[in-house]
Order: sequence, then structure tokens, then C-alpha cells
Amino acid sequence: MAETPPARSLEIGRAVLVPTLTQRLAEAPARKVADTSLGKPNGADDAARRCTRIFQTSAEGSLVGSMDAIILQILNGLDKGGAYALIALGLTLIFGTLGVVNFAHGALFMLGAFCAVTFSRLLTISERVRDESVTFFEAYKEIPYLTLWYGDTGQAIVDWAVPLSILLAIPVMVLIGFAMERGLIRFFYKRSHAEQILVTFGLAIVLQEIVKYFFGANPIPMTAPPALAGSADIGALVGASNISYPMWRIVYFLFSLAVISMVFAFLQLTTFGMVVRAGMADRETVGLLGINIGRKFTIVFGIASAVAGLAGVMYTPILAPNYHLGMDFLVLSFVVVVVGGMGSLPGAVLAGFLLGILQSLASMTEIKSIVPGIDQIIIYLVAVVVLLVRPRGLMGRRGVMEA
Amino acid sequence: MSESVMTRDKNMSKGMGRSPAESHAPKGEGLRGFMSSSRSDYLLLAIFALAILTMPIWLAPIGAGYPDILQKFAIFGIFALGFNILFGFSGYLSFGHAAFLGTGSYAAVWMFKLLSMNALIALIFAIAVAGVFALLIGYVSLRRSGIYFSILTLAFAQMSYNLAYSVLTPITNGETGLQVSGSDPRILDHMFGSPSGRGTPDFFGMELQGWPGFYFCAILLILAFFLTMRIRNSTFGLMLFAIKSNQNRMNYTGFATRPYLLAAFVISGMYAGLAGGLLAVTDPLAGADRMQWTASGEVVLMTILGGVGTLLGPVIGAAVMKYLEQIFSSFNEGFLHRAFDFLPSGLQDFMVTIVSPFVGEGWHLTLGLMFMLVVIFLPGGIMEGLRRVSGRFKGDRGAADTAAHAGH
Amino acid sequence: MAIDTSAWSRRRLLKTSAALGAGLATPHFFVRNAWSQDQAFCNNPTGGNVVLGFNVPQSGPYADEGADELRAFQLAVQHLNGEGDGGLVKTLQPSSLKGNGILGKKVAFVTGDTQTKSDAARASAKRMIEADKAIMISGGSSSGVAVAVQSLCQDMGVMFMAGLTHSNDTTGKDKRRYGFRHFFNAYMSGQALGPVLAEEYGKDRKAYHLTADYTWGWTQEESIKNATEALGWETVEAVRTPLGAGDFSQYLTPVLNSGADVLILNHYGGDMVNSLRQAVTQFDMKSKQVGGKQFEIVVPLFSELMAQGAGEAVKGILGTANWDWKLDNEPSKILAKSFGEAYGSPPSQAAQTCYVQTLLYANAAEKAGTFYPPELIKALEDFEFDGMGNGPTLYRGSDHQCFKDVLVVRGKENPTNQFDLMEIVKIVPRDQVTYDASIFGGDLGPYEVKGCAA
Amino acid sequence: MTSEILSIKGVSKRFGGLRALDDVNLNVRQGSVHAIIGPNGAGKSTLLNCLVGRIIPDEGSVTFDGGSLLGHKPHQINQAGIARVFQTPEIFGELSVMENVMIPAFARKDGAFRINAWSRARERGAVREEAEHILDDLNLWDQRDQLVNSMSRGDKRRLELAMCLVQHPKLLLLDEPTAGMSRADTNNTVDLLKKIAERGITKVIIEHDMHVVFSLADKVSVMAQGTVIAEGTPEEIKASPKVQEAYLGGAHL
Repeated sequence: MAETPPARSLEIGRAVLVPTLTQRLAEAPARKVADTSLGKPNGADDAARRCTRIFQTSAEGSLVGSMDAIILQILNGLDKGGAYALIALGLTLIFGTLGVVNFAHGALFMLGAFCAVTFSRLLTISERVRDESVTFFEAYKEIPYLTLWYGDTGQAIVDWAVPLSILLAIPVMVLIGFAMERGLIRFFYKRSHAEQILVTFGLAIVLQEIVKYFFGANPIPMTAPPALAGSADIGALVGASNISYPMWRIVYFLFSLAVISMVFAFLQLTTFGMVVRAGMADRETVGLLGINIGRKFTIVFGIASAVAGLAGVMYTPILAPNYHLGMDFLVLSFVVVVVGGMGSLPGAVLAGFLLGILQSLASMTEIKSIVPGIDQIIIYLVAVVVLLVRPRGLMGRRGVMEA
Repeated sequence: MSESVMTRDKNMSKGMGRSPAESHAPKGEGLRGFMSSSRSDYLLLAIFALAILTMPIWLAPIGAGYPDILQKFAIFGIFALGFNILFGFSGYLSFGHAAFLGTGSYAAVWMFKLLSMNALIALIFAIAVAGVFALLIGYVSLRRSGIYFSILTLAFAQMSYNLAYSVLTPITNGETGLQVSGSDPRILDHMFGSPSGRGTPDFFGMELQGWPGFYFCAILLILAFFLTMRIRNSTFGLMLFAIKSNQNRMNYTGFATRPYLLAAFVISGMYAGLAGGLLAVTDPLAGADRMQWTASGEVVLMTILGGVGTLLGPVIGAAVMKYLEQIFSSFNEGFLHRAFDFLPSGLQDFMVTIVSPFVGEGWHLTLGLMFMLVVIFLPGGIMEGLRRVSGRFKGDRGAADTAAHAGH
Repeated sequence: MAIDTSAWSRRRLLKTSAALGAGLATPHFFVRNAWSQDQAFCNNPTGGNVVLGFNVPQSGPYADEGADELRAFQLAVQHLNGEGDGGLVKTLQPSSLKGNGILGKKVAFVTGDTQTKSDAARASAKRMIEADKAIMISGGSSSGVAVAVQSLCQDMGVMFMAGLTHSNDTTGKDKRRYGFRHFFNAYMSGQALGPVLAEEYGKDRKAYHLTADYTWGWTQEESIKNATEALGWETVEAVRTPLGAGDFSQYLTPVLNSGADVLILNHYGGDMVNSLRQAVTQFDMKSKQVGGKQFEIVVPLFSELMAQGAGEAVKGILGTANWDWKLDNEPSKILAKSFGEAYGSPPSQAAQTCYVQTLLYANAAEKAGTFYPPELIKALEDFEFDGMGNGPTLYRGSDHQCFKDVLVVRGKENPTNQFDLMEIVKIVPRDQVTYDASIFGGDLGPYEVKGCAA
Repeated sequence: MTSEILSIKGVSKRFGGLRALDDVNLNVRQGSVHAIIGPNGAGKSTLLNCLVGRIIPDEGSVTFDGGSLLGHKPHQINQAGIARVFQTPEIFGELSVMENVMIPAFARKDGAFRINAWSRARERGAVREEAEHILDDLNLWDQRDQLVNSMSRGDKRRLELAMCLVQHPKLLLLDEPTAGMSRADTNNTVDLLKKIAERGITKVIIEHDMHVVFSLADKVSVMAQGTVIAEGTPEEIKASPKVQEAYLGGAHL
């Protein structure tokens, strides 16, 4: 019947669990103290008390508890915001330089995620072995060749499939970006935004239907490498007690920072970047300087596509990808871009993190009990408030996309 | 009322004589009918009405000759017509019009529940509520323009949708959708002793399901079309086109543009409310899905697909999209095998293999491809395609006409 | 797609539905009066065919589940027409099925896409009824859709045999005379799951609910809450999460510090896949200790496709199911074999319920000797049967809910093959999950409706 | 009352660190043609923008026809009787010439908002008549049904002028009406402007072409570095050594 807890955890067989187990057992009493100090909320509707719980210091240290909660939510916001920022960054890049409203950008994010799926499928190309355990009909199970041939090393490569698939995703996504720009988008630079929306939306639908055709509609589970799965105690880092947070999410946040820095460094430090920035500031002038912007645009599109793709690759362990993933992020990413200010790269990043954090904080039970449903509308509410207070978003320039 | 207007119109046009602008109309059709004569307007209206009312006959061969889909054609036609008044005439792209569609539906169902199953009361209420809602959202959103305006409308609609789905369930009945039931008060019906047993909306005794429902929607579509035509030809419509063309000049010409835009926004919101109300009238259930951004996006796509700023385009775009959604999605492999039955067996299988990814569960693929093809090859939407085709048919005669105008 | 896996069965199907084309093309407009005079009910089949309408999600997040349901429908149609191995047509007890269609008419079918949206589902159902003259509608992969289509069918006078719908409302406050549900509901999940939870995790537990913020989520939360609180559990918090939130981390972080030691995920589909995976693989909850107790996660409603989507995370998670292909009884084995041979994978519980619903409809028609819905409804009401894989089953007349054994299942720790995702922990007997129909209220409505013939 | 229709007193405007306008004082007499000249970046267009409400000055006052213009929106200022011709024509490119002229005519008739969905635009007889007159006056009659986008640059400018004139403004602001025109076109425009001078509309003209300035203006103000450095009759300006030095040195006379 009920197994003893330690044996059970071991049985799950994730290597990382074993060393942390003793540590965790040691923590248990401390946690218990914190638990009791939080008090047992039994009436889920006592809003006032909850308010007190977050905002007021109490002798028993409930501040520590609520601070923990707030820190955790900010962490949540950061990794969520990382994804928003990466998608919005590419969207803004395309918009700022090319002046194209790209409704297929969410689809690029989705394609990135499926690059990871494909890569891990390639790694696990398997021998089909007749599965004897199914007796009703002929069924086959599969054992990856990598494991068959290289044993543990092979298995390790399979385990690290998601981060490794970045290697596949960058060239593939850049190529997809090139193809999209050369084959379709470039014919739409001079067309109205409405037509750009229609054609890129059509493209997004086509792309997702193609993915559905090959991968089905069900979400596909992707796992983080074992060493980065599970959660880490980062309480020590920030000087608070007992904050454990999923490791992969921390990785994702750092990854997004790295990619954002790389994009900014590229734009600031290279001649190419200078031209692109000049193009974002004043496209006509750059054209007059006799610089071949066409070529540059293609490369910009490739970069934007790769950034969206990378965001998708690394997001797969957090969100099991399905063909619909892009559409789910589409509206959100546009809100992020607009809140940041059309055409402003720092604005897109800032808005991404800001909305991520606000969304997380609004999901706290304490806040939901004061304003029911706030977590469902917070993003849009913030968008409305920002746009009414700052007409062109947080960092937008005058005259861009206002007509 | 409308009759007196018509007579006045006729007299006027007689009095005015034929201006050069009239003969110019065929060429300028892509533009607007602002300068077109009332005679050609009424001809168009008559043809439109005839085509709509005979849809059950001429759409039957392609599998769309049944009441529900024709109701949808008419209802979404009204929705798109109204949307076009804002987007097509004034150039302001709202990404939140589904909010008014949903509001209209909820308002209509609440009228069914509280007052009476009479469609007229429900529709008036639906239009009014959607209009007020549009006034509020429009007043705030129109403080911004361009994509900032679009995102504001989107944000309001998404908030409405999310709340309707969850927190506002007491009003909207959430995911399941608001329905009528036998235990509703229906004060008026009970007062006049005619509680409708089945809970079917009626129009003074005529139950509005099936074919009567379609004709009811169709007549409202024709009225909506007529009204849109009038708006387009009015000074108000001219002002909207002028705003779309050059808002700066409008300001320096002494026009406060925002009242015009707000009026257009509210009018198109009321069209959406009427469409939403009709959805409830033909099928008394209002769900939150109607307010989702995808529904807002759908009407944008319908309008662009049909032809932005044209009169007929949005109606055609709406019908094409609903047709794909309803009919293409229903073509399964069995249907395809029957369709290609005339071919030899091997070829038949081949054709089925080729076609099947595009129909049935693949209908979205066709939709996406169609969007792309239309935008790439027909920048003005389906209307542009029709114009080109008719231009080719007319051939030399058309060219001669144009030359004649040029020499005028 | 997956349908392609068995060319032979498809070919045969095509023949059976071949004669449909002509009927479809006839404008409804002209023939309406013809049949409304002599046959006073909606879509009474006049030719050699009877048309059933299968309304499943073909696009959107539940498309794969819809595809599996569609396969089951197609298999059921084959079996009813006496093709293939006959499947459960042979095992139904008591049976009036003859294996030559329904009442001597060949069974044909039409399909539609619900998009998991009430509006689209009703439009699709209306097309089947108005244009394709379907006499019965079945399918659906969500309760909102089921309730919406069910009430439409009541108005139109067409039978609705619900597919996968788990909300109490479908046969509770929104029940309809023309609607029947074979699938179990949230209340039964709670009743079945409660004792097992107490047995496995003890009676002194503190539960934290994450609930999808819409009607199904709420009824499930309520049912599980009632069942567990009756056992002595305490509910620490019940948090509503937006549908389709994707990333649930902001709702998961507070769980471990709340003092709760059990997380109950009232999610379905993509939400369940994501929340469960995030809780297990990222927040590492299953290896945590709270107050000296092992932290546990419960997913009250399981499905095979979701288990597939959740991957490793589903291991050791308790939940309930309507049916499982590994059940050790003859009909289940026959169905698994028949379905597996045709499509290369065993049927999901959604597929089984759709298959059974189709057969039960056909059986009721044979039993009543007519397609006239009121007679058919009466034949189904309080129909006691067996041989469909769920053990002895009652279609209760007072709310049109099936009562049968409910399975408590657990995500398998060491699956022996790719289809072996769940193990059956307990088969909870029918008596234990039966309840009084009056607790959910609702009104079935009349037998006789004006319907679409009017 | 003075005979000044427009009076600008102490107007200043800063953009960041740049002083675009620095204590500008200017008076325009009723019925006169007042030219503002000056090198590029002298603040001429900024001053016009202040007059039509596009820019709000930091300091100073602008009085028009007895009332202050500051704080009013562009459309209100237009309704007060100021019309402006822009450097690059601001016209309704997608509409016909006739419609372009009818819109400002309507504005004068019912400038306030009014939904009149039932009145067919083309049947508003009085408005149409007025528009036809103006088109005739400005030699645009033959092009009345043409789409504006397809017109030549010179015609577009003429159209914009027509759109302003149909409103019968009390004050007409012209921002470089002959910029980029051939000599022949310029002469035509000068003739045209002389012709409308007969209507007695007060005009403020920004112009680079001295030939135009001296053949039209009653009074000239010279601006440099955001302020007015000289003012007088054309003859006085021509004679002023200060102006010669600051501006006219490099100009074609």
C-alpha cells in the first residue's frame, strides 16, 4: 500500500533527488514553523485578513513568509517575462526596420519549439522492436540507436536534447526567416498594414497546420536535462529563507538575458547593427545613403526569426509544445510590443519583464481575493492604462504606427 | 419613412441632371459610391436583395442551401458591414469588435429571459446595449490612433471575454453559455398571456427558426446594407473617408474628427450588437467564445478578404469564411471518394490523397492559403477579383468607355 | 491522418456511406413539406440509409482526442453494418442489434468540427440536422459544448448521445430529454476517488485545489472537495486558474508554502498537461515533504492522451477513468483488439464512450422498432445492460446518466509499452457512485417536441 | 480697435535645448499681405505651427481677430477663420478634386459635428455650387472628377489653395507656395495669389523666392535664429544693410 516516502522518491529515479533528499528532510521542521506562522486560512473569502498577511509585519515573522511569496512571484515573472521579451524583441526588430506587422511571429516561436521536438526525435531515431507485451494486436516499441550504440553517452546526449537543439534551431530558424522574407514578406513592405496582417496571419495558419499534420494536436512532453530539472534552493542567494525554485526556469531567465544582451551588443557594436539602428530611426535616409537595405532586411528577419525560435526551443520543458502554441502567444506578444512602444527594442524588453512580473503578482491568492479575476485581465488592464498615460507606450517614438 | 426618402431622392436626382461624376461611377467603384447616382444605388440594392433572398436556391448545389448556414451568412454579413463602416470608411482598425457581438447576444438572451420571447424587443435592447458599450470603449480607445487604437480595443475585448468566461458567470453563465429556460420570468409574455412554451424567439407569433429565421435575418441584412449605402453616400460618410485619407487636413479644415470617429465606432458597434442579437434570436444561446480575439480577428479577415471599404465585399467575405468553416470542415474522406467517384479507382485514391489535407480537419489550411493567395494576387480582396473578371468580360467595350470618360 | 493506418477499413466505410451524396445535394427547401406531412418527426430516414452525425473537435487543442473519437464512431458504424469483426455488437446484453444496420437501413455518417466552441459546435450540429438530415448527433470533448449541443438537439427533436463530458451539469441542471450520457461525471469521480485517497494518503491531509476557471472545473472542485472533506481532509485553498493559462508557475509557487500536502489539479487537456508537468518536473513537488508527509498530487479526471502529453510526470498520480482498454473483461478485450487492429493503437476512454453510445442508440432503435425519438428515448430510459466493457450498467431514466463501475487509476511507474500509461488501482462498484438524481436539480423537458419538422 | 487682425507678442518655444522661437513679435494688418522670410531653420514654419495650434508656445500670446488663439485645437482655430496651405500639400489623396473642395466647404457650413446620413453629399446644392465656383476660379474645373493622387505637384498645390479659399478665411497662411516650382509655374502662382488678393483676404506668406515676396508683399518680416530681426516694406527691407548682411547676401535677387 502506501510506500514510505524516501523509498518512493528514490524510485522515481531522478538522480538529482538523491543528494537533496537528506537536506530536504532536515529542512522539514523549519518549514513547519513557517507553516504555522502563516496561519491556517479556512475561510477562503476573508480578504481583509489576507491583505494583512501580505502587507503587514507581524511578530511571528509572517512578513518573511509573504516576502518569500513575493520573491517567488517576481522570479516567476522574470522567466515568463523572459519569454515575452524574446518574442517581442524579434517582433519589434521586424517592425522597426521593415515596417511589417508580422502576425506569423508567434508561429516562428512555435516552429522553434518544434525544432527542439524534431531534434530530440532525430536523436531518438529508433529501432522498431516488436512489443511482446501487447497481445491484442501488433505493436512496436522503439529503442533509440544512440542508446543502442553508445550506451550511457548516447543516453546523455538524448537527455540534453533540448539545449543541444539550439544548434539545430539557429540555422533552421535563420533559414526559415530568410525564406519568409525573400519569398513573401518583401513583397509587402509597401502594402497596407491590413494586408500585412492578412498575409502573415494566413501564413501562420498554414505553418501551424503543417506542424499539426506531422506532429498531431496533442502536446508533446519535452524534458529538461536531468541535471537542470527539479528545483533549486535559491533562498541563500537572495538572503531569504527557504525559497526553492525550478532550475530550468532560472536557466530560461538567464538564457533570455543572454540572448537579449547578444542582440543589443550586435546592434550597438557592429557596423551592420548601426545601419539597422539607423534604419529603425529613419528608413528613408538610410535608403538615400545608397546602402542596400534589402539584403540587410533579410538578415534582420533571419535574426528576429532565430530569436523567436530560440525562445521557443528553450520554452519546451516549461510548456509542452503543441501546434497551437504560436497563436496563444500572438496576441500577448503584440500587447507587449505596443506597451513597450512600437519600434523600441529596450521598450519591448522592459514591457516583457514588466508584464510578466505583474501577471505573476496578480495571480497571488491574496490579490485575487481582493479583486476577483484580476489575474485574467491584468495584462490588458496594464496595456490600457499605459497607453492612456503614455500615448506611445513606455518608450515609443512619436509618429510610429499612429496613422 | 424610407419611402418618402426614396421619392425625395428621385426628384432630386432628376432635378440635378446627370453630372459627369455619374458617368464616372463604374471606374470609380473601387473608390466609393459617393458620387454615384441614386438610380444605380437602388439598382445595386435591388440586385443585392434579390441575390440574398434567393440564396436558398442558388447556394443549394454547393451544399450551403440549409437555413443555419444561410442565417450565419446574413448575420455575419451584418457584422462585417458594420465593421467596414469603421475600418473600411475611416481606416480605424478595431481588434475588439467581437465584444459588441457578444454583448448583443447576452443582452438579447437576457431580454428573452426577463421580458419576452419577441425578437423585436430583444434586438432593440441588443443594439442599445452594444451601442452604449461601444460608446464607452470607443470614447477611451479613440484617444489614440493607429496600432495603439487597435491594441486598446483588443485589450477591452479580451478583458470582456476573460471576465465573461469566469468571474461574470452569474450574468453570462460562463463556458456553457446563457440559455433560456422554462422557468424564466418573461414578464411581458406572462402579462399578455402568451408564454412561449418552447422558448423559441418569435416575431409577433412567427417563430424564427429554420427558414423563417433566415428570411428574418436576410431582410435585416438588406436593411443594414441599405443603411450602409446611405451612410457611405452621405456627408458623414464623406467625412469618414476624408479622415481615412488625411486626418491632419481634416483638423486644419475645421473638423473635430473624434466625434465623427466615435459616431462611426458606435454605429459599427450597434451593427455588431444587431448581429449578436440575431445570433441569439436564431439560436437562443450566448457563449463567451463570441467575444474572444479570434472572433474579432475573424471579422477583420472577412472584411479584408471581401474588400475593405467596398459595399459588397464584407458580405461576400463573411459568407466565404463561414462556408469554409461549416462546409469544408465537413468533407471527410468518404465524401471525397464520392466526389471523385467518376475517376478510375487508382486516380480516385490519388485525388483523395491530394485533396484530403485541405478539407475536413484540414479546413484551416485552406483558410490560411486562401488568405495568402487573395492578398498576394488580389490586393483589393474578392471584390477586386470580381472587378477584374467583369473587366475582362467587358473587354473592349469597357476600354472604350474609359476612353470616352477621359475625353470628357 | 491516423485514419490512413487502415486502408481496408476505410474503403469499406466509404462504400457504406456512398449513397449519401445524392441526398445531401437536394435543397432542403423543396423537400421539407414532402416529408413533414407523413412523418411527423425530424429527419425520419426515408431512403435505404440512416444518417448519424458525429460532431468532434477537429481543430484546436482537443483535435487528437476528436480524431480518436471519430475513429471509434467509424468502427461502430462498420460493426453496426455487419462489417469487420462485429466488435461489441455480439456482446451487448440484452441486445436487439441485428448486424445489418439499424432497422434494416444502412448506417451512414457525417462529420463536423466543433472547434471546442459552443457556437461552432451548434452550427455544425445544425448543419448535420438541417442539411445532412442526421437523426442522431454524438460526440464532443468538453462539457460546455455537450450542454450547448444537447439543448439544441432538444429543440430540434434530435437525439444527442454525448461523448466525453464530465461536468455534473450535463445530466444535472442542464439535462435534457433528448440527451444521454454514458461517460461518468465529476460527482462520481469524487465518490470513487475519495476512499482510495484516504486509503493511500491517510485521513489527515490538507488539500490545495487548482481549478480551471469555468463550469466544469467548478463542479469537479466542488465534488472532490465534498468527497475529501467528508473523509476528514481539510481544504487549504482553492485557486481558480484561467483556462489555457499555459504557464501555471505563478499558481504553483504558493502551494508548497501554504501548508497543504496534497495538490488537486482540476484541469483537463492542455491545462492538465502543463500544470501537472510543471508541478512535478519543475517544482519537484512529488519529492517534497510537508509536515512529515509525502507531498502528493491528484488529477481527478485522467485521459490517455493527456497522460501521453504529460509524459513522465504522470507516474504515480491518482485519478479516475470511465474505462480502460486493459480492463480484464471479454468485451473490453474485444473492443481493444478490434480498434487496435484497425488503427494501430488501443481505444482511449473517449473512443470507448463514443463507440458504446453509437451502439446503444442503434440498439434502442431496434428495440423500439422505430426512429421516432420519444419511443427511442423510452427504450433507453432505465435500460439495464451489460457487455460493453463497463460491467452491468444502468441508463437511469430520471437524468439520463449511466451508472456503472468507476475506475481509480494511477499513472504507471514502469510502463511495459507505449500504450500502457495507467494502471487500474481499484474498480469502484456502481453502488458506491450512485446518487440521487434530485441533488443536481434540472428538468428533462418533454418527450414530444415540435422539432425541425415544424 | 487697431486694424491688426493678428498680433503675436513675445512668443517663445524651446525644443529640448534648442530655442526654436525666441521672443517673437509680429503684427499683421487687416487686408495686408505679410511675408516672412529668413534662412532655413530661422523658425518660420515653427511660428506658423504655433498659429494653427500644432505647437503650443512656452511663452507669449497670440491674438487673432480680438481673441486669443492659445490653447485652442487646430480645428477650432480653423473655425475662427485661419486656413493654411502646407509646404507639402495636405490633401485627400484618395478622393476626387470635387470632393476635396466640398469637404472644407461643408466645414464652413456646419463645422460642428453633425451626422446627416440621409443627405446625399452631392445633393447639398449650395455647397456644391460654391465648390464649383472655386474650381472654376483656380482653373481646376476640368479636373474636378480626377483622383487627387494622380495630379501633378503644381495642381495639388492649387487644389490645396482652393480648399483653403472655399472656406473664405479671414487669414490665409501660405507656407512656401512656390517651393520646387518651375519659373512658369511660379509666375502663374503669383498671378493667382494676386488675383485672390482682390478678395481682401489677409495673407501671411513664408517664401524663399524674393521675386515672389517683393511682387506680393505689403510688409516683410525677416526672421533669423528664432526671432524677428527686421520688419518693414519691401523697399525698406531691400535697403536694410542689416538684412543684407544676415540674409540677403546669398540670395538671388
